[in-house]
Amino acid sequence: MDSQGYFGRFGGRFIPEVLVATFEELDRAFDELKRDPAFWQEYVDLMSTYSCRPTPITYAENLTRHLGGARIYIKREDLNHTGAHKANNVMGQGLLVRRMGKSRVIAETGAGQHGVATATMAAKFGLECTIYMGEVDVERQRPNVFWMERLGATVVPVDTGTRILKDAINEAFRDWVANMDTTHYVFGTACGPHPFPALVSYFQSIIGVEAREQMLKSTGRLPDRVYACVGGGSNAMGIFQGFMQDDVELVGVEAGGHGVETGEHAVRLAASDASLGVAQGYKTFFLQDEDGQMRETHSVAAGLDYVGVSPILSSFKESGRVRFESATDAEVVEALALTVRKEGVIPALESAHAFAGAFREASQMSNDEIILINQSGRGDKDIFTIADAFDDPKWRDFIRRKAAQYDA
Amino acid sequence: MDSQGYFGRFGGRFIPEVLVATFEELDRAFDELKRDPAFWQEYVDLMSTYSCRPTPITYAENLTRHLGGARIYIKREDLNHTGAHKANNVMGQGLLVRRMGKSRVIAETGAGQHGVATATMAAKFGLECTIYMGEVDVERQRPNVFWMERLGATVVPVDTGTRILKDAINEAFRDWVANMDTTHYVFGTACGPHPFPALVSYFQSIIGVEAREQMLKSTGRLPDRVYACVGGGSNAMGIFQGFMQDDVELVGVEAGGHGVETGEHAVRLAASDASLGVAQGYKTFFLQDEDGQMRETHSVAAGLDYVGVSPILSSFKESGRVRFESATDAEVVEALALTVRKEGVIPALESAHAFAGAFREASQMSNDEIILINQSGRGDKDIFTIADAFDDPKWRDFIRRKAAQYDA
Amino acid sequence: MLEKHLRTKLVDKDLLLMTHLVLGYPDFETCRKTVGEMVAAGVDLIELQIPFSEPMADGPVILRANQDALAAGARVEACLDVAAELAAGFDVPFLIMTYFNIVYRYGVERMADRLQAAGIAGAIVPDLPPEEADGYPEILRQRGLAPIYLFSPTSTDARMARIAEIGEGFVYCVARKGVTGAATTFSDDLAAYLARCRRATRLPLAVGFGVRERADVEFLRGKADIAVVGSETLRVLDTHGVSGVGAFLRGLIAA
Amino acid sequence: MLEKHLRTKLVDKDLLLMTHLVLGYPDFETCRKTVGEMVAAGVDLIELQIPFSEPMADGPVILRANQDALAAGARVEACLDVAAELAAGFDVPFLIMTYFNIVYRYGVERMADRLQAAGIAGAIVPDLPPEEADGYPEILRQRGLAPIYLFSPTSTDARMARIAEIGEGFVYCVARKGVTGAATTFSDDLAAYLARCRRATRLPLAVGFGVRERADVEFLRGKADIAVVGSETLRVLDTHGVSGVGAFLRGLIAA
Ligand SMILES: Cc1ncc(COP(=O)(O)O)c(C=O)c1O
Ligand SMILES: Cc1ncc(COP(=O)(O)O)c(C=O)c1O
Repeated sequence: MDSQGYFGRFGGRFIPEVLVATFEELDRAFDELKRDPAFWQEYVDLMSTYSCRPTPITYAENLTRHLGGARIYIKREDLNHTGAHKANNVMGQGLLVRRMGKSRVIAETGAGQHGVATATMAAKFGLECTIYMGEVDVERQRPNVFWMERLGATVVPVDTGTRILKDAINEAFRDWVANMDTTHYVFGTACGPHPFPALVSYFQSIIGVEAREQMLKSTGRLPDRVYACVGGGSNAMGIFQGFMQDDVELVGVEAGGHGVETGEHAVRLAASDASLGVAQGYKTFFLQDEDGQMRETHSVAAGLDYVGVSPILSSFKESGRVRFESATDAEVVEALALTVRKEGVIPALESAHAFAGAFREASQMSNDEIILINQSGRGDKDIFTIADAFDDPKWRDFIRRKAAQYDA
Repeated sequence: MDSQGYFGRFGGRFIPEVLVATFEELDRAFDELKRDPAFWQEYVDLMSTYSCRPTPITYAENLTRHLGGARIYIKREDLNHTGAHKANNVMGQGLLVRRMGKSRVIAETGAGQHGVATATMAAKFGLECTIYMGEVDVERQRPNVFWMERLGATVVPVDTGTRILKDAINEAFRDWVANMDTTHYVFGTACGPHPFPALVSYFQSIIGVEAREQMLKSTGRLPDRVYACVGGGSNAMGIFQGFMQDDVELVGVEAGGHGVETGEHAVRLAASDASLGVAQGYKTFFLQDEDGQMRETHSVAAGLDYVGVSPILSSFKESGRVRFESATDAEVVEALALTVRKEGVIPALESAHAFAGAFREASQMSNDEIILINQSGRGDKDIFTIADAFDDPKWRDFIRRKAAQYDA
Repeated sequence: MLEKHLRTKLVDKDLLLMTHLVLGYPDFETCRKTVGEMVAAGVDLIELQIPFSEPMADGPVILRANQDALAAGARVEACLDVAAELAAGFDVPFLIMTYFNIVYRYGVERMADRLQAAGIAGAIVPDLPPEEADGYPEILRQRGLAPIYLFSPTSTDARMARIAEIGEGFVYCVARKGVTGAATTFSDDLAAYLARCRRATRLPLAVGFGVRERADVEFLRGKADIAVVGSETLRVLDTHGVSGVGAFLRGLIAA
Repeated sequence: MLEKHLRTKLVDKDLLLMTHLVLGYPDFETCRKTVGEMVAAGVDLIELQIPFSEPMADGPVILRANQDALAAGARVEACLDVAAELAAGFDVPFLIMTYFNIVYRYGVERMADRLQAAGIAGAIVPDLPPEEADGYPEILRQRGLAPIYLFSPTSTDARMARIAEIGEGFVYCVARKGVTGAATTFSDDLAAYLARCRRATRLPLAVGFGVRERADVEFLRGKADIAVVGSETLRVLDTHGVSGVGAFLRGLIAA
């Protein structure tokens, strides 16, 4: 990264003048924190008493046997408090907010995971909290909205644009512009204007730091390949950072949706549908039309359904350090079903992309190779989506009866 | 405990002749396992790679300040894989099943937690799995049923009796009687015929063992009081065992339902509604009528809604070693809301009873006293129940829209 | 006393028939009539079950009868009154079958007194194994009541010997691993098991769980002393009414 | 060139008026008529926004106009055609306002050539701060186009100086921390801020964000050179149509 927040050609900070001072303040705070030798330990302590870090790695013995190739290990970010790696980022930013002395946080959320995580952090740190969430997502992810409200957050449904994650981001920036004195914007992934990609990756690196040590300890060596799903890129950045300097192949798996050829997907790096652009404050590959207008994206996983991608990952795409693949909705639901059945763990639909990508390759690998999959979150929160993906008639009946009960 | 499985006047083994041999086999397997010096470490290793033990203790700074009395710590069993302490028991019994060489497990479930945990263990250990669940609970807890089925378990709705937990237990025993050669019955709580109370408590003791060490490490001393909710009694036994020999007051909180005076509750030890009886294979306090027929019970928390209680806790009631209290549905929902809002953790409705009991007393205690609450599980799985308990109109609208969508 | 009565009967017949009903199901009046039909059909021994809310050893048919009887308001005291009335009115031995909690809540001695006064011959309590007896068999025996115990295919020889020692009247041999009312294969295995039971005790052997038709009864002839027809009687009562029970039983026994 | 034009105008008037519209909203024909009304009402300068799907610095009214224009099919090329046509047809300077991605995807040089050919006076790109300029202001300047930059209340004096250096035409002073279209208090604070802006640059000062009524315009007189009416014009267009815009603007300016 250069001093302007560029990773190769990607990144930077394309923001309205009114936000410049705020970002400079954030730069300073982040710099101080990185230089403070006590900070990382403070962060680790928080995560090990409030969440349950280190999260374990689990040997997936049954999947390994079933696929008959590489030995499969799973990094269990699903065991974090609030159920996903998002906790790492928000709690880190919570400590940052405390240092900056601000009293309010805002955040965007797509799947709702980051919103719940932020609202949780705000409750814990005693901060006011507003969450911006596309109207479409509010509808899809009501359970998360319910919890955010219980946690004391105000959830603002965003009815502009395509009413999803990117629109929530725009809206959060609008709030921030107006309230930057009191407010910190807790960005949810390794995207956005500098220093967010670096900041979020910094906190998420705890995944990779732990995973490297754990793999060495339990297998005596490093894995051959590491798989992570790629939405904005934070969980991937988190685990990849542990293996950056090693001879380990890093594989990011994007949302293939109904298939790259259908146009209904969120593949920015694994195919050539996306092009370089500048939006939401940073330069990266975006799914956009020739005019530069952002396109609609699709994924069964709300958290992967995003037009941009971490500029850091874009730079790794270009340098070849990370290989990018995609998995379709159908492959993902199948991988999810297999994982649940074989190992008794329920990956989030997002995380299931990493599993799908890994399963495709594991059987072609040899028995003494090792792969590590980042299970970024747990799927039990996605019950409404997953039950629909499985097209479960008993679930539909249950919902109908429940509705009838409310109407009575 | 004597050799017949009695704790004072409570416990024993009241089973049909056909099960005697099976229980004797179980006695032997459990004895061997307790005597095997390697076993506990095998168990701890499994729990620390598959779940994330040790689960942390969290200092509840905001609640402490808000209540203005004792310092409050929370033991975070909610961070277990599958979201509750139930995982400890099932994974332990999984290891036992492997030792016994059986290929199938069955279990009863009320809230669904133990069913999900057992189905998870069965998936992980490659065992066939049947879960018995009262029809009423199947209806209330559909999300859990959905997951059990995804995990490969067969869920059998029990339409006999009052169609809740106790009926599921009877049905599971009926299955076991017919299939004991191949099948182990994974009992879910510290109840049932000997050796189940001891067996389940043995695995759950990991909670207390950890908690004692953690409290010493982080506060330099032991807590003054430890609170746990009491359904069957397994999470309470789990944490209490860590402090049995210490000068620590142990408090079990039962489900007060609509109030002890209404008769609609599940208070077996904290009030005099229950009486000594023998059912479901053991002797303890049961909520029963004069004839000895079991009564209907009520609690907002499906997992506390049980007619019997651990014979070990009954003996502690009688010896005075544990104090028993109850909390009503209304108090529990309030305690839950406060905990979510102040600390960003979401206790299960069951666990919220322990919080309610503790909150009542914390403010009367002094600043240098310490209390420890066992958060036996997380509440986000209870969304259908909790949303109803909060009477959330937006949730109802969401369910109605969802139903309309399915009807379209 | 019960054993003696049975031995006497077994002089004339090589296989006796025991039937079962749940007191208060569907109501007491039907119970009375059903018992009348049973006796008229030639049944030798009748088991009267006092319903319990948690009948863990019973299968679906009897389980539901327990529930329905309770739902219809069958209190323990009323069941005992009816049992007494039946014992007075019909000339066959009656046994009380129930779960231990019913006895325990009533008081073991008080219950034994009551059964004695009612002219009941003995009691079967399937969830009270010998280990938990705690004076129960003695209390019954002191009052001339037979504490009936069970053998199961999984009982070891040593255990059977022990059970034989404290039991009286007869031994109830569970025909297979499973609850009441499901199908049993009347096979060589069963024959071997019954032979083992025979070696373990000098008490008459009753065989229950799954006896449904004439052939089952025939199979038992020579291998056991009493055939128990439980769930099937209830099924017939449900589908064909009281008179159906008489016809069904006559069909089972007719030479 | 733009600056010179404005200086000339400022000889006669002490406060100029700049209005804003979103190209293609609600359609190009309405845009043409609206510009006609604006010019007739005496507007001095018109900002034409090429719609973008992610207008992060715009408030709800302009945001929605962006979306609606895109939904109605407003392509970039068509917007530029219409801009050229308006610049040829009306005797006021036109500025293009848009987000950087539109320029970036079009190609910065290609866009600058196109604007020059279209007779546009300058461009405002609110999400392109000086740090990310990467040759952009020079490319514009080379073609006689004014790269307009912004000051905000949070800009330090040093930063203002730097911005003043690369900007041309005028400086757009954001009146408060917030997006377009919300209320601003025209207070002493604002006056002090504008005085600071004045010290930082010799370019004319435009003040935008929140100018809604006659009093706002009067407040700015003497403190700034150009009053910008953005969202409010759009609001009037939505509620009172094209002719309403004329009336509204005349009301604002009338001496
Ligand atoms: C569980 C989970 N995994 C992955 C993602 C994708 O985000 P990222 O690529 O930043 O990890 C999300 C986003 O919501 C998520 O909830
Ligand atoms: C989260 C949770 N806590 C507590 C209980 C009550 O059980 P026990 O008393 O055995 O801990 C349950 C039972 O389902 C549960 O799910």
